[in-house]
Amino acid sequence: MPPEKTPTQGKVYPGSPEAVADIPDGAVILLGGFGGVGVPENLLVAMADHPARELTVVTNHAGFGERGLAVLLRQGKVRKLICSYAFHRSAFVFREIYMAGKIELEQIPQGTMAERMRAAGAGIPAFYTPTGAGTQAAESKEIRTIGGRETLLEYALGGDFAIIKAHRADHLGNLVYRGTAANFNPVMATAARITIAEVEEIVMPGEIAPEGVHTPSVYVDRVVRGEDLELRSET
Amino acid sequence: MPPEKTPTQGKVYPGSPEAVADIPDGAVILLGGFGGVGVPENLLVAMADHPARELTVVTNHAGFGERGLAVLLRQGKVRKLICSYAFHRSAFVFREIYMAGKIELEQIPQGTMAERMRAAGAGIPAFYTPTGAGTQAAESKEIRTIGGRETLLEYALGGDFAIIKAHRADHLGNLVYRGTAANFNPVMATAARITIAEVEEIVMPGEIAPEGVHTPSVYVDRVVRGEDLELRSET
Amino acid sequence: MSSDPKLSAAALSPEEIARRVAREIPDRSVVNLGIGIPTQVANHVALGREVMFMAENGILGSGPRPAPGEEDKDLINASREPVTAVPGASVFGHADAFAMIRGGHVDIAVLGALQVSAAGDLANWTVPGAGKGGIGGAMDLAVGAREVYAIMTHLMKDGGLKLLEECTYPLTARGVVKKLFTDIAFIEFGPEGPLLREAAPGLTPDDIQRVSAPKLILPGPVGTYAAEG
Amino acid sequence: MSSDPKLSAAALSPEEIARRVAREIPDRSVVNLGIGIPTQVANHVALGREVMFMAENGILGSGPRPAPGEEDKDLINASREPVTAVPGASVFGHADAFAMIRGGHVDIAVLGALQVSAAGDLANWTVPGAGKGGIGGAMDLAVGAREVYAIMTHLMKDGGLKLLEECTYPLTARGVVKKLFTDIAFIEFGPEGPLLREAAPGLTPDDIQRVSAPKLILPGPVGTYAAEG
Repeated sequence: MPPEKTPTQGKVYPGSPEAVADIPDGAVILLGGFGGVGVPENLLVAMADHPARELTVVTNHAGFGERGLAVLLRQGKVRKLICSYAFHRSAFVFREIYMAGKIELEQIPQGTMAERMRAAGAGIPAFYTPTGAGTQAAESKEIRTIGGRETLLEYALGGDFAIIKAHRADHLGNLVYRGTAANFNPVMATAARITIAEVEEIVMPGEIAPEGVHTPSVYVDRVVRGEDLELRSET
Repeated sequence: MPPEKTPTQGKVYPGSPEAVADIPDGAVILLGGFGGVGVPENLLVAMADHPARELTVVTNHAGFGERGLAVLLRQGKVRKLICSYAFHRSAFVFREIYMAGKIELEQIPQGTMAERMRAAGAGIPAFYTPTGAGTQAAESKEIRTIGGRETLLEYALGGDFAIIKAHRADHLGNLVYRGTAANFNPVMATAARITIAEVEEIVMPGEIAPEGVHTPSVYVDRVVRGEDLELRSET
Repeated sequence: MSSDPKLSAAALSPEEIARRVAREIPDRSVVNLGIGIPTQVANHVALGREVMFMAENGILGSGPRPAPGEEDKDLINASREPVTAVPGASVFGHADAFAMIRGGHVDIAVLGALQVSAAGDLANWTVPGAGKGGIGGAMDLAVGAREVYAIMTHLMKDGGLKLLEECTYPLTARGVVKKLFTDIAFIEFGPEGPLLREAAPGLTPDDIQRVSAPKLILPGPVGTYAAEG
Repeated sequence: MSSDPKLSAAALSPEEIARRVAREIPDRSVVNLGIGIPTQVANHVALGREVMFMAENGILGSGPRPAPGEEDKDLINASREPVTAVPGASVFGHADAFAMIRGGHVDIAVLGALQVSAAGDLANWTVPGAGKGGIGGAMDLAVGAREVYAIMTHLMKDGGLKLLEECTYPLTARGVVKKLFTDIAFIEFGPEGPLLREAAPGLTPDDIQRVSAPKLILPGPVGTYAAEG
């Protein structure tokens, strides 16, 4: 499905609630962050106050503790979780609702998850990878030996909305990340119909040098400055 | 084939001839540059003085005029050219030897060429793409309909040596490109066993911020400061 | 244009075609311009339209040609012409550029055409046996861009047709042309086939049909094909 | 270690294992360290060895843990611990990090193991029915790194074997373990099977064989397995 048309200017939204307001029931959401770093904390808070249900969430892990993604899980808003690491001991909220049969889980290798989203963003409908061959990850997958090596056929994994975090944006939606806070955010930006980026600061176009842009503006539809930059859900 | 072991320091070579000295007959060479920009001019001059023959060269186009790649073509050192655009009117040297039956040509779509190298660098042995479906580019390719769309199976395209150009390097081999001079250079850096980068300046590790690195050091084996930075072959 | 004096007299110049195409591009589009007349389109997109031009050699936000002497040796478009970078531009390598194109993030590719078929097939990269041209990025752009605009003269120099039932030249992509701008007509491609939207001043739908192989659908009144609306 | 007092007495501590592994890493390697004991290996790689550590969450050139109060909220390793960046480090996103890993650009992955088989199969991500753990990046690292070093205790707490003919836990990857470091032995995997290279001080090859299911090959004199060489 082609991305929705969005202005190349005026991408800056007044706040997180406005930026997520049109996410409908049943949406597939790509949620950035890894190990509590690069998490769109304020957008997650807005999602907790937003009525959308029956969501599919694609994110690295099943949340830590009681905040962030765990709030949405507790609210019963997530129908299915696609992640690489489900049963961290801190993901007790997820474990509880999973054990109660209230959520569907698809656990996939982290690199395959990243590459499947990269494929969605890059117009590659499917690819072969050696990751997971001969393991549970190969179950129900098409297997093909290429160059003497067993590989699995993996399909592109796109979303309706990407909810991501960056350090800096300009008004056009160009993004810059800091340190290891990029993680899944740049690839998710490319893989969703609508990408919503929470950032710490917003600058004028031209303040980010062309060579310094990490995510080009074409991938970003909405930018919001995080209301509380000290929030840490550890999602 | 795994990349050869190369020191993470001491990647700086004294000159272009030394940097290409061990390229053997029959090597597959990935040659960066597009439209005369981002071309490793001094490494090409060194290749003209280097005896290796029977080369396969992967590069965007078949050279312009009489310099750069055209020298190697004229010398009869190139057995096969893999490119996206062969018959530019300025590629008269290539045309001449091609018409004389002295070189093999594989012409592939530019995006597919880039993606096949990206696949080689990323450990993806093959992928499906809609590009070229229903055209001559589909000849002898495996065809598969995915999501209602006809696609072609394309295989990873790696090389023995990448000969590339960057703007700046540090001693570890981190690279930075300028403007549209990146073109094929970053993807080629990932796709060869040995990557040789000609640069305009060499700085100390740490002078390039971690967020500012375009090609991480792990992809670069040799760095050389171009002897004559004014050279323009338009290759 | 052909030897038909009526058609020749009515035909738009390349610059007029470029101006007409520029008018067709919606505000806020991301646009890739092919070599030739398509490149001229950028000159006619008015300021304030927020159109972003991207080129497959790795720039999003390319701006006008720099003044002589102010060229940056590292900044060109896919036609190898020096360009500038607008505020908010970004640069990247070929793998990322074609990920952007193939992934459907470019709204419009404006491409030169050699032939276009009734089904919107595009042939634009080579002439059989001529040993000319190359594929370049055309196949990727043709399948990747959300809409393809094609530009060509309506007829060959010898009067041969270029809007055909089936292309006879090697194809670039099947069924991708959404809008075709020739020197005498603007034709849109729907599921039913080619729709004649506009004819150059003084030409009738019959005049256009006479030099087009597929049956042209007339969805309504045919407008005037001109640089200015 | 198990209830066998001879083995328990000889067993290396986790820190000693980490030091032994650190010695095994060749100079100038690019190394990914898994969660747990593998992470400790970095502490024992001497300066000047030019070893670069990369983590799959997007850093090449991670350095020691920062002093308390000097942590950067945006800089962690894959074990979620704060790190520093050495001069010449680079950072990137997950797609690029796993392209680096899967593409064979990481020399060594040091991974914790739950079980290892005679053929070098690795099981390290979950225990059946326990509802614990996750795949994470282990499957990608196991097939992508040029060499996999595995670390585990030689026996389960209840004395059960972990070096098996075939793994009974869900696999991470087949035939990937090149070197196995347990608390009592260093075992290498060749085409013929597991080769016993070193046994902890005071232990004989028979002692190691007794707690290993596959037949251990003795390619030559068995060295002393110890933190310092």
